[in-house]
Amino acid sequence: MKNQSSIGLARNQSREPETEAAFSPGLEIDLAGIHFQNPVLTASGTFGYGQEFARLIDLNKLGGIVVKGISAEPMPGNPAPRIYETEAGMLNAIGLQNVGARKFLEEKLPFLRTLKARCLVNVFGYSTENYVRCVEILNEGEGIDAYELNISCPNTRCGGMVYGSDPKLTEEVVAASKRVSRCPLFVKLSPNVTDITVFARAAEAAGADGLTLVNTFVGMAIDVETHTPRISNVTGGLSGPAIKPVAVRMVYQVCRAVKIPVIGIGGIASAEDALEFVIAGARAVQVGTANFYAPETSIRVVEGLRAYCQHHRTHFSSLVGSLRLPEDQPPASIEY
Amino acid sequence: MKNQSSIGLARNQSREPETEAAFSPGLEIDLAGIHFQNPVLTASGTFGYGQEFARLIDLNKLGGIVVKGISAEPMPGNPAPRIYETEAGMLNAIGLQNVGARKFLEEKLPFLRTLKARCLVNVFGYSTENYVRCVEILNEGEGIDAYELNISCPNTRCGGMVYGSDPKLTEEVVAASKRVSRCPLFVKLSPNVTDITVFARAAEAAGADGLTLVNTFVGMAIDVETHTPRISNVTGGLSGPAIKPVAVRMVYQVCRAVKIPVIGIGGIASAEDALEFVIAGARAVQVGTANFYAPETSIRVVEGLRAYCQHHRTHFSSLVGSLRLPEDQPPASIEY
Amino acid sequence: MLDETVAVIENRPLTGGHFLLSLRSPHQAPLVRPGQFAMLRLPGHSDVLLRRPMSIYDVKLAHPQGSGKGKGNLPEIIQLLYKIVGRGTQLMAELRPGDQTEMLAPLGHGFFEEKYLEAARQADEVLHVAGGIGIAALLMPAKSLARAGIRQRLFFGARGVQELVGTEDFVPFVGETILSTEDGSCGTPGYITRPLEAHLENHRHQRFLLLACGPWAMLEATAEMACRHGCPCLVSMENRMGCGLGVCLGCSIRVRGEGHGSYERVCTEGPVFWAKHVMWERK
Amino acid sequence: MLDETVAVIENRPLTGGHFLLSLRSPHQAPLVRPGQFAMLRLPGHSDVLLRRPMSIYDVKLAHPQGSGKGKGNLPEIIQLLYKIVGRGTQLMAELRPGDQTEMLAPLGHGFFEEKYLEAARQADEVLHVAGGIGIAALLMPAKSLARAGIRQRLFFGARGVQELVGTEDFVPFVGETILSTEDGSCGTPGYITRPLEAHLENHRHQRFLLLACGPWAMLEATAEMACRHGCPCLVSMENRMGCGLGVCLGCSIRVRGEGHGSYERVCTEGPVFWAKHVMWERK
Ligand SMILES: Cc1cc2nc3c(=O)[nH]c(=O)nc-3n(C[C@H](O)[C@H](O)[C@H](O)COP(=O)(O)OP(=O)(O)OC[C@H]3O[C@@H](n4cnc5c(N)ncnc54)[C@H](O)[C@@H]3O)c2cc1C
Ligand SMILES: Cc1cc2nc3c(=O)[nH]c(=O)nc-3n(C[C@H](O)[C@H](O)[C@H](O)COP(=O)(O)OP(=O)(O)OC[C@H]3O[C@@H](n4cnc5c(N)ncnc54)[C@H](O)[C@@H]3O)c2cc1C
Ligand SMILES: Cc1cc2nc3c(=O)[nH]c(=O)nc-3n(C[C@H](O)[C@H](O)[C@H](O)COP(=O)(O)O)c2cc1C
Ligand SMILES: Cc1cc2nc3c(=O)[nH]c(=O)nc-3n(C[C@H](O)[C@H](O)[C@H](O)COP(=O)(O)O)c2cc1C
Ligand code: FES
Ligand code: FES
Repeated sequence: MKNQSSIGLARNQSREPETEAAFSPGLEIDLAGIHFQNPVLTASGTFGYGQEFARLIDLNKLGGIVVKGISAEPMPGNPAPRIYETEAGMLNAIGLQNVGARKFLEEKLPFLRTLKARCLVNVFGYSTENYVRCVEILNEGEGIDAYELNISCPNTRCGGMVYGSDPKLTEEVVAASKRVSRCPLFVKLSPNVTDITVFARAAEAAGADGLTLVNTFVGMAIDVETHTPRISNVTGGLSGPAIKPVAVRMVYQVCRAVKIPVIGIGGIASAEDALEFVIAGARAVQVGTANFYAPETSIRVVEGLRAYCQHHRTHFSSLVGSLRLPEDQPPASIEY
Repeated sequence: MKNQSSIGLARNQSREPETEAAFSPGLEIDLAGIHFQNPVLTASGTFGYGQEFARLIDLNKLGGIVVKGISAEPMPGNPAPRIYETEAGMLNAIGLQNVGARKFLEEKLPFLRTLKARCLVNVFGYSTENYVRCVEILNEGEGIDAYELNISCPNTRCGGMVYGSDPKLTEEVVAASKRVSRCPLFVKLSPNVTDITVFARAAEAAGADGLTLVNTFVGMAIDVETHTPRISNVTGGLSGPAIKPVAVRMVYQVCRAVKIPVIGIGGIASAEDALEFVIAGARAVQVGTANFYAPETSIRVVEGLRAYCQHHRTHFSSLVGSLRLPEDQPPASIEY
Repeated sequence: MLDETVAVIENRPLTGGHFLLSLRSPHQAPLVRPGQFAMLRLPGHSDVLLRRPMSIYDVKLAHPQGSGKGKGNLPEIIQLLYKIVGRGTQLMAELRPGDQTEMLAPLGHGFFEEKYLEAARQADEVLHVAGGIGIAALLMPAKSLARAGIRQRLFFGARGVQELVGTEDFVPFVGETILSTEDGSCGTPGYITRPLEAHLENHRHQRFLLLACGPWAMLEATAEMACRHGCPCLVSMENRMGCGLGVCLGCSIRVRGEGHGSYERVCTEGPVFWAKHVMWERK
Repeated sequence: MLDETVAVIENRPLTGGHFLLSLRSPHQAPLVRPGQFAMLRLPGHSDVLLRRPMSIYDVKLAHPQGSGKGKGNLPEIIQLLYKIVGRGTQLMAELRPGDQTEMLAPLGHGFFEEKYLEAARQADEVLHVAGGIGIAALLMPAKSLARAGIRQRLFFGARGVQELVGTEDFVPFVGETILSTEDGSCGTPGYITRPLEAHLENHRHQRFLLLACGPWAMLEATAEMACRHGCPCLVSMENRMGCGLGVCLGCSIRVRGEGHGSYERVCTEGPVFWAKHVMWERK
């Protein structure tokens, strides 16, 4: 992909390694009171329960792992086909298949607990009570560092209302979950809204300790020979490099609207991609779809961030939100 | 691009040409009382005023040409850089540079009038009065077949309100423009909204004769070496193959929500892409960004649609909205 | 399972848009068991973002036996037999010797978990049933069953004679090969399930194990037939795959389980399943 | 201007990541005028969606003069001189003889509209000022001015000696070549504007026409200097381009005009502008 040929990152290699190694890039960060050894996490639904990647990469080099969305009860998921490749992206409608909160605690958490990477559990439910119920079960586990509330999920079963696209519901579910939560709470926002800052502020007001954005964009693809949708659920979530520009824009907007930390996500496949989110204001990033086709991506991003900071003799923290605007430019005016 | 290797379209070539030529694909369509020789138009802002392509393709083979957005007064546009390439897409913030309605009538329309392709004029303004004023000037011209109201434009100068993201304003500007318009009025919707059907219905209620969707997605890209936005306007509109899945989904939703005809647009680069929009419910399509890198695209789409109809012995009209849903599937439930 | 950058040794065109791709992969090749698959990446193409799943057709020594140069006779080459059907396989066809590509392999359980082997040992004859490019999943099983001295027969159907690729590779391992083509250009005209049915009918006294790979409809028909004749049947399933690693859950298919049934991942619990375990009704 | 599928004849690597690409394009080559450019497409790569603008370095006969095989001596080959700076140029570097690519050419006005030629005829000497790969825009103008008997001198600056490509091609056409490098590896150390300034200072009595192509900062400095010395100056501008056809309005730059100034398209009104016409303050 184009970003791998980053001039800045490449130029780095011609410098003296000694001088650069001496400089501390300060990749260690604290978010919502949690300490991460670096700001690179793997995204929910794209990294399983971590163990699946143990044979491919050194999990102890990651900042954190966000596990697949967990619900109070196990869920079977949608019929096949569930995924479809699009230009520079993919659609998915997995249907929230997961082992359920109890089984997660028993079978998956013990392994995750042994890692240096922080463990964040992505949580979803069909109703506010359902979210609360899931958090309550998970509270019993040892070794969960934070929850990430996925409020960009099913709409049909809650009478067409989507938590992530109604600020009132957002506030309600975040407040209720926060009340019972034993650990810091991140809220993962949907990008399928007119003004994402409204939802960011609603989550902040309700007590969220941080925000993750973005989740996938609702899309669809059609097989023109059979006249059927490419995935059984008709619509699915678009992820991958295709969505990065919109995700960066939303992170930029939200970082100006709230005080709590923001984790940026959407199409990250290289350190340069990650830096776009950081310069836009994200304090950490998540790697999603890239884990599928290039499992070493998250490690490459960690190393690339380190090399960038060393090369530029910058502390990571001073990169956050370091976007320089053209002088007479109103921030984020939108014209075509 | 992947869609060029369409199996269905390729298979066609091995059939007897005679039998297929005998079948009429019925590409001629009527939309809002206007007759088009085929359902393929070129999109506003991507085809100049038509004449620029005269040396490259046969303009008389097009269904229609939508000219670059015209305002009552000429506009200079934004400082450079105005465009940036992203993965399978591009960002643009041209800043609505145009020659103004009067000069368009004098200098550009006379050529367009000589073509078999229908001439649609994309209109924008900074206020309802401004839209109305532009339509009034254009009304004086001979040879305009329809207007396409671009309501996905500037927000800053109207106090942060975007016509395309406030259903009340949508209704107001459409109703006012329709009142003065001498010819059918299409309304071009913004995809940067939570529920596009709300805006589709608002436009329909206000008297729109048809809808065009989608316009570009607001995105942004950052140069990580200079920490500056890649385009001077900070944010820009994302177009190209990357957005196609989201555009198809929106066309699908809107076609179920309104009775007026819908023109589908977003990332179309082949006949197969166009067919996705048609099967989702679009009665016609527009080719945008592809005109830049492959100027013959629109002609290829016309020919590909014809070949598809002949191969399948289908009338074009029976393809419109022909999506077959999985049996027990609620339409457009959205799950990840 | 390893993720490696592997080099193309040969990419031989066969008939009907099929190719045999040989990749040098000394670390992965020795790990391969019959029925496993690989995920191949075509880097630098963000319009072919995801890796493509391909059965491992065969593994080979770098130097033919007897040349004495093999590293303790461990295989070093992985072969994939594939057919151009879309953009990814088109790009595969453009690979030239010396090009590099990324491969995740070997993946999945394959045919020869202990429980499957047990069923093979109890059978009088193993019947391979291949539809089209499904043939690619069956050569390694045929080889290893032959090594175990088990009698085998190959039923192989395709659209036309151009698609009947690889048959000669099976000759040393299977007693008989029965071919069919839909266009009648070779063997029995029609689907391969007809000669298969005839064979099962004519040998009611024998115990068969069926190993099938091919299009869904063929697998469904084979599964149904196996059930009717009381034969155990293993199917190698295909489905779109996002990762091949068991994490995206994109490849899940419906299997029999409690309640409304449950899902299992083709890449991890499969690609080989007992035919009876699969819910064949497509929803 | 035509959109054609053209075949790669040669893609010769030069120093410093530069390449000289020769394309067979018998329809386009005869149309090219000095200073025009082409838009090159790398089809099949949706992550390099847009075409890349490249100056036309030279046009050549298919068969060198005297071989007697040329079609009435019309050029058939278009040459592009380029430098790898990102993904698109990287892909260009991977083109091999026989590969095909799509090219839109020739585009833009070039250096030799009548009004520009007039200025050249009135000058005692034309000074070419090239910064880095900007050199690519100047060979054809140098050739045609030489043919018109106009005295010329080349000022060519780059980062290092590796980037000073193509100088030998100018030898037959320019009286003298002055080189400079930022790292001092060849010629005067520092920017090329220093020896240029010295030349202007030392020849105050002469009338010059400047033709400049290179990075924005160099063009700005050259324009300012030309203005100070009262010399007419033509600059060949670069900007990101979406279409090269004048329709996307993506390449517009600020030029002097009524009111707050106005914009003109590099691809259509340019790429060559009078330096005085350009608004150099970057906003
Ligand atoms: C476990 C497994 C083993 C396989 N082994 C082989 C093999 O040995 N040789 C071989 O030629 N093919 C094999 N396939 C199928 C192969 O993966 C697809 O043909 C390939 O991914 C298509 O890629 P494409 O980009 O060329 O096609 P695309 O442009 O992606 O699609 C073309 C058509 O193929 C269908 N398709 C795409 N991906 C898959 C998939 N994963 N499974 C089924 N259909 C698909 C699409 O729906 C579409 O109709 C195997 C698949 C699986 C799951
Ligand atoms: C009229 C014109 C003539 C040109 N002639 C030549 C030539 O003869 N030889 C040559 O090597 N280059 C020439 N260029 C520049 C060339 O077009 C860019 O280097 C090329 O498009 C970069 O593509 P890429 O994919 O390799 O880089 P990208 O990955 O797209 O970008 C790499 C870097 O180059 C910058 N860049 C990208 N496109 C352009 C552009 N169009 N203009 C300026 N900077 C750009 C980007 O901002 C980025 O910093 C010319 C440009 C113009 C406008
Ligand atoms: C197959 C798949 C499954 C996903 N499952 C979840 C999930 O369970 N919970 C969640 O919050 N996000 C889920 N996501 C969204 C990702 O975490 C991420 O927000 C999104 O894919 C955008 O990032 P990317 O472009 O880097 O993939 C899923 C994404 C994919 C592709
Ligand atoms: C450079 C550029 C300029 C555009 N200008 C306009 C415009 O003036 N008015 C308008 O309604 N849409 C404009 N658009 C949007 C397109 O008409 C189209 O809606 C959008 O690009 C999505 O289609 P595509 O992906 O096929 O390009 C412009 C798009 C681009 C890329
Ligand atoms: S392919 Fe991802 S879980 Fe099987
Ligand atoms: S590049 Fe599109 S107008 Fe100049």
